[in-house]
Amino acid sequence: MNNWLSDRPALRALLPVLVVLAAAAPPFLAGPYAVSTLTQILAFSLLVMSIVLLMGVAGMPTIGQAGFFGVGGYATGLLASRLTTNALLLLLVSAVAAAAVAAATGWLLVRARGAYLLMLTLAIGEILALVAIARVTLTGGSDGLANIPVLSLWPGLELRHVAVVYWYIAAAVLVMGGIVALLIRAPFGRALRGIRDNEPRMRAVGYSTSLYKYAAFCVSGAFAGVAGSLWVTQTLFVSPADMSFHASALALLALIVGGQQSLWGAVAGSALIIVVQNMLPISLQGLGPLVLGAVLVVVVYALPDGFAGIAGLLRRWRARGTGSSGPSGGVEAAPARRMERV
Amino acid sequence: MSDALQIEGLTRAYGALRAVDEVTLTVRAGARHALIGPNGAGKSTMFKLLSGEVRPTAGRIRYFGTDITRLSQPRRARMRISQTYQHSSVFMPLTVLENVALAAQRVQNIGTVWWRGADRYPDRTAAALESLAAVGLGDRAGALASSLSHGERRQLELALALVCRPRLLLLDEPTAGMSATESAAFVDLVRTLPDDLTVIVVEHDLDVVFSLATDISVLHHGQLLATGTPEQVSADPGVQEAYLSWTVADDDDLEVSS
Amino acid sequence: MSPLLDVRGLRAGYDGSVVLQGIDVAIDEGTVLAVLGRNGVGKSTLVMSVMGLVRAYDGSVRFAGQDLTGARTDVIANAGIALVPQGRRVLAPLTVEENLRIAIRRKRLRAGKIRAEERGDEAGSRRLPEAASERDQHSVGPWTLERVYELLPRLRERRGNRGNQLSGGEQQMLAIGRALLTNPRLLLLDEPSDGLSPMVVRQVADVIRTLRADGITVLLVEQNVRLALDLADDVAVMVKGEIAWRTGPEEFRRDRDRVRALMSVAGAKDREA
Amino acid sequence: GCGGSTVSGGDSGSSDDGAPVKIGFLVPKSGVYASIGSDLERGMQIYLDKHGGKLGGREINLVTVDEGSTPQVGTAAARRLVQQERVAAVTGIVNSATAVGVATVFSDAKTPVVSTGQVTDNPYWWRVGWTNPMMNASIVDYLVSKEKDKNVYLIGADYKQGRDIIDAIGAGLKAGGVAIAGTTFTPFGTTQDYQPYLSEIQKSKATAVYAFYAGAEAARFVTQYSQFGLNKQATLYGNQALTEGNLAAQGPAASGVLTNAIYTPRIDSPLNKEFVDAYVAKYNAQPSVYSEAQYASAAVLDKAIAAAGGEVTGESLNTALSQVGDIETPRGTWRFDAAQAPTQTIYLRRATDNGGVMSDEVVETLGVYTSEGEKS
Amino acid sequence: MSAVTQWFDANSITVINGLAYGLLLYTLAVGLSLVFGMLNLLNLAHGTLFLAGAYVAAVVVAPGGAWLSWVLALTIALLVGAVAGVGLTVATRPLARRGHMAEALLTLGISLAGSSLLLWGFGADVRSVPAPAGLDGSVTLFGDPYPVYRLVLIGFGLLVAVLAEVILERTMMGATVRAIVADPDIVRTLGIDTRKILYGVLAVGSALAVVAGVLGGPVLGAGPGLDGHVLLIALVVVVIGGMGSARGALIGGLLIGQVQTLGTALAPELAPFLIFGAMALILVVRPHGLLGRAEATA
Ligand SMILES: Nc1ncnc2c1ncn2[C@@H]1O[C@H](COP(=O)(O)OP(=O)(O)OP(=O)(O)O)[C@@H](O)[C@H]1O
Ligand SMILES: Nc1ncnc2c1ncn2[C@@H]1O[C@H](COP(=O)(O)OP(=O)(O)OP(=O)(O)O)[C@@H](O)[C@H]1O
Ligand SMILES: [Mg+2]
Ligand SMILES: [Mg+2]
Repeated sequence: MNNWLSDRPALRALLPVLVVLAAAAPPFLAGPYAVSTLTQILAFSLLVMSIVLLMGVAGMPTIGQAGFFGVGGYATGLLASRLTTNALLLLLVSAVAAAAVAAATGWLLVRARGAYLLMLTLAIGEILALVAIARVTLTGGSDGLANIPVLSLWPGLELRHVAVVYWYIAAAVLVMGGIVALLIRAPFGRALRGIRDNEPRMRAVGYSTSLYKYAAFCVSGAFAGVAGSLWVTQTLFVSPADMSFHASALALLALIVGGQQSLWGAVAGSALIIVVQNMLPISLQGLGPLVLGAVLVVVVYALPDGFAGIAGLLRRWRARGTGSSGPSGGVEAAPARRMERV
Repeated sequence: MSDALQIEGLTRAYGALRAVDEVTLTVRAGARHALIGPNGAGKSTMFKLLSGEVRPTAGRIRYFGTDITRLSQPRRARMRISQTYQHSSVFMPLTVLENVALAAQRVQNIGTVWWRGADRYPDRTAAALESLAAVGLGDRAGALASSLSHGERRQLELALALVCRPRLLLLDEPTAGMSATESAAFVDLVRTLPDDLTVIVVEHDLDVVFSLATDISVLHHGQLLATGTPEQVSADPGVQEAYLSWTVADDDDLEVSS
Repeated sequence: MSPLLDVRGLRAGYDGSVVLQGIDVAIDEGTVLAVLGRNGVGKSTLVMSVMGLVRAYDGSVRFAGQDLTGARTDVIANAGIALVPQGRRVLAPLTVEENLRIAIRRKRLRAGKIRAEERGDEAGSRRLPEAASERDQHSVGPWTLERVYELLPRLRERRGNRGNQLSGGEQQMLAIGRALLTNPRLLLLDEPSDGLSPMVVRQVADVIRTLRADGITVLLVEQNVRLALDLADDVAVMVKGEIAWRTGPEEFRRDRDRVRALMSVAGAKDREA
Repeated sequence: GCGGSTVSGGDSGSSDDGAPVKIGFLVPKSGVYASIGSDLERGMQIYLDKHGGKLGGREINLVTVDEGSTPQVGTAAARRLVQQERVAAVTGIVNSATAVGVATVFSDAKTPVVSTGQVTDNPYWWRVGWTNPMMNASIVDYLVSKEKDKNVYLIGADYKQGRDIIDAIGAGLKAGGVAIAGTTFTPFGTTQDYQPYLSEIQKSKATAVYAFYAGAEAARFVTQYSQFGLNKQATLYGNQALTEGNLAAQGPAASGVLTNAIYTPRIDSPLNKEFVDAYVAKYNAQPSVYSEAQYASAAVLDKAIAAAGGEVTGESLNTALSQVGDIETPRGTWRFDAAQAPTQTIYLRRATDNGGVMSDEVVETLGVYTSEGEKS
Repeated sequence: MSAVTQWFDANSITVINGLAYGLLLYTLAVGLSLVFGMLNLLNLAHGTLFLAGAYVAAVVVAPGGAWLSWVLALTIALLVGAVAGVGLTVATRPLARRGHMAEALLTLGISLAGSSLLLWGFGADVRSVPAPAGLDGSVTLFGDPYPVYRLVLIGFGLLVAVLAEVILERTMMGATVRAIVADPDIVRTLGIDTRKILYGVLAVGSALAVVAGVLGGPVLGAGPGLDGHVLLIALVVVVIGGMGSARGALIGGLLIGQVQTLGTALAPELAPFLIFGAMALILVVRPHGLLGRAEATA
């Protein structure tokens, strides 16, 4: 993908403009339900992107990310009725709150790896959800926090209309996604990748890998918190179910379906998960999980690298079609197949 | 000049086995110090103790006068102790260049930068390429580490260590698996390293040992059997007995290289 | 007599890339063939594709009159081929003893015994009754756990250690012992002297000589040219995925220019071009 | 419809004269509440069958959507009903967290909801089932007046509803002078083994236990209660959720469990007989409290749509709902009170083993209670 | 001293019950652990297999719990489990080179689909399973009634534990399987047909899950949602003990059994946090579980 972009500098300069235009268009083209579903997808995809950072890049699998999502959601919900309805301020507060909780729990897991790490994050997520259930007076307990006031961008501009909510969330996700992308490409992201691939070697080279992992966990927690805040901006409701294992698992699914290391994949994966979850129950009464399961099975077999791998598949298919062998032939052309670790 | 390493009573036990047993040793700064001994003598363990990968059971290590016994491995690496592994340990899914660049960016202190693309640091790439060229992997920069042959991985291993600009370089059987030509190139490479760099090398290839070493130490059952100049050590009867008493049918001295 | 191993026109590589560009190599039963060559020319690839671990695109592998082209690795192993892989690849979570025991297979050993008797090979059959009566009833065959321990006593000392708790050399010994315990007819050794101290190298050299005396065939990939020439009946030099020169050790020693051309600086230049 | 643009707006659902009225039916079809969901669907179906698929004389376009087992699914479905389907009213909704979460979605869109969900203080939410205060007050009154000498242990699932109910009952009993042997909450949805709690009850020497559980938890609790021999020590009380839909699974273990309920198939009235007969004929099962409640929802909507007449919008329906007056359903005749919930009769039932087949038999009538729990 | 006996008097039943519950968890988790640790396969369909077993029991076991129907249920469970295991092997084999995540995703998909098929086939109502005839009563233990069937669970759990110990630790079976996980290619070079063994392990692991479902029937019943819950607890047990270690699963099962019962009895207000708290605590101190080995994940 990068190749054809770098071949066309004009296109490359135009790309951000095109992306922004494309992102702004839906409310003009589609009905409110489609737009609000899209809004939901975008907010959710930021949660998935936070997992891309942690799992795809740093190799730290997590199934507790919804916990931080929930922390952000509750922070926004609780403060909206007590402090301010300024969406941006709440966004910031949510990010800080989630990062703080991640910082308070992250030290638990810098030593663990693989499935053990997965289970530790599960424990953290579940405990956060249980806290939300137990603090009934503050959080509304298991019924969740309802009647959250409508947020506003600035005095007078309420985030009430479906389209306005969409534009706000789309813009926020675009900015946040951009930051995540930068982070992945920057030396910091490369270092995380190195840790994923060979942590002992990174230590030998002089990286304090625990600190890096800890930082990755906190940063990713902050992004999850932002995602939670955006989510609540739309739903005006947050409940412990938003933080549960189930929610984390869905996010993880979206990640894998999308292709673990791609931010576009994260959006595509989120779209699939949200659409299956929201739409299928209607046409296929009660068989939603069955369809979701079947989709997963198909994706696993048909798309080894998730949606993000489609580009690669296409390229290879086209290359075969035109009869050209890979660049320069020989061993360099050998495609990589990484062994993923749970 | 001061000594690069002062090791006192260094011990590492695995259960009843003392892999390294009360070794007391001094390594001069700028030395090319070979560490030899039979299999399982504790050479690699010794390296792990020096690099901080393994904690000693007892003893102390001073590095240019500073006590580093309690310091973590990354801390020591940042004090410019570099190492290669006996069993190549590289970043398999990454390209050869990216492998080395990862180390380069740490040395250049840009490892924590998150707002600017890594490819926008020309120094990062330049340092990596330079190091790759030095070990003879310049033409493989774009290949994935996982597609390198065994010997090529050994070279990459060395490039990873060199790009860290070490002051103390620990090489664990660097030429194992390298062909005679690459071995010879390796010897040349070590010769061109700056004089103030201290190198400790574990080797079973005695040709390499004797063509490089200014000092030799012999480990046996975890204990230091002898240490001194190559002449002194090869004359030591205990060493002869434990290690050197070997020649394959000394029919020829076939030199493939140079 | 037809050769024990007969490789014809073998093309193989990884994920579509071609490393071996059509290799022809034959080894007669009971001989040692040394394969030499610079790093990355494809020696390991050759050995691995004989063992069925690297896919062959083209060509055929015949062993003892049997067509093993494209066969599963375990089938190839049971036909009587064993491998000491480069980089040892000991089974890290298993103890030394488990690493060795896992190689012992009753069924094949019985087959090995029959084979040894057919050949009228004294060395092979001689050891059978004794071993069979031993306390270790698994070890029916010329190579028994006991014998491996005798040969490589270091392994006995460390028998309870897990594979990843061994020193490099100890791992190499383990890889060799493990391959021997399958009692192969053809042994593929990929740089067996790698990481071994000179004394152990000598022991391994002795083992290879014994094997040869036992009528076992050996394909030896080595960087230690001295060692290789000392043991080999035949030498093959590989360059860029092809066998460039097949000769005897004497001839190899004599023709230094050619050796230099194929295995050193010239080769390197060639690669850079 | 799907097309069009969000920006150019659109309003809540409306149907002109004669055109079918769109009603959203939000019921769990997957997950742990699926069994209650199917009870709701059956109740609805029986009513529609009886009225030729019409409500208020109008064709009904019933849009059934899966509520799922979590509020996320539920809220998304709710939004779909409002934004995409533009329904005139909604019925169903089982999960209390979902009910709380979706309430504002509907009230913002001015779409009335007729549901068993316990949402209060919302002008668009009409409760047709029970209310916690009425259930609590009736059982408390019974215990205080008839079983004053008992030493009651309170146990319930640890979630909002569970805590509200157990706390209210505890307070009521205390006020009535009944001894409380202890109070415990068990983790909601994850407790498989109640032995540690049962052991505490044993130790407390309680002579009666009030338990609040529903669904699978109720099935397990009641079964284990008797496995550990507690049924010989203390009478088990609960509200209808404890046995409703679970008797088959609980089997003989449930014998003697006393529950209060707003409905039982044993109620003697022509309408109930007709309802039960139709239900048994169609589904070969006895209707549950949930089936009856959904039947009642349909009856309420029927009357309201008829009253709204002409163009049916959410707002016109809501106004009509506030004026529907007496509603006749299998449980009896009742009407909405000021809190938009029924005032109605509560029954006490005992689970009885009729040679292997379990059923809840009415023991007595506890009286008529308002939605706020006042006996009238 | 008397404080101790008093304490024991008060909690002995709870301790015994923790043992029964713990051994049920062990029976459930040991298969997951073996598959997980040995094949590096995160089998997220394990809970679904358990639930399938519970439904087998609910359908097959006759009211009153006639012995013949119990035997039949167990036999069917074994068969179902073995077939499912083979099926899972077939399904996951093409993914072996793609690593754990793909396999986990696949088994998750299978479990989602499987659960909704079970819901569709058996309905949403909770089902119960009668204990075997004669074992459905209670005995008096320490002065209080205790269900006999739970004592049977203790016996069965111990039996499985002993079998696992003998087969895995005393024979080369366990070593071979571990070896296959570490480096299947090398094991094949030793002449071992790794496919057969992979099939075997998954078949046995899955059969254990289904059998555990049958055995757990009289305690937990069968109903939607049980599968997910059970999977979560099994994962906790496995991780606490260390993946791939049968002994670890035993310790993990016993520990969680006590945490769930004794812990709940002693600190009821902390009950929801106990399991995950215990797991987090153990993993912080021992990042590879109590008996786990570092390589299992590395
Ligand atoms: N983690 C461990 N646990 C137990 N024993 C160990 C461990 N690591 C190493 N050993 C043992 O310590 C001894 C020394 O090992 P070491 O790797 O230092 O030897 P070495 O001198 O490098 O040998 P070689 O030349 O064969 O590489 C060996 O006998 C080895 O078996
Ligand atoms: N797994 C792999 N994937 C892709 N390419 C590979 C792989 N392994 C080896 N190669 C490539 O194949 C070529 C031959 O490798 P091979 O390992 O056979 O060389 P070799 O002769 O054994 O070298 P050495 O002496 O270093 O062991 C090399 O160029 C290497 O880069
Ligand atoms: Mg070593
Ligand atoms: Mg090789």
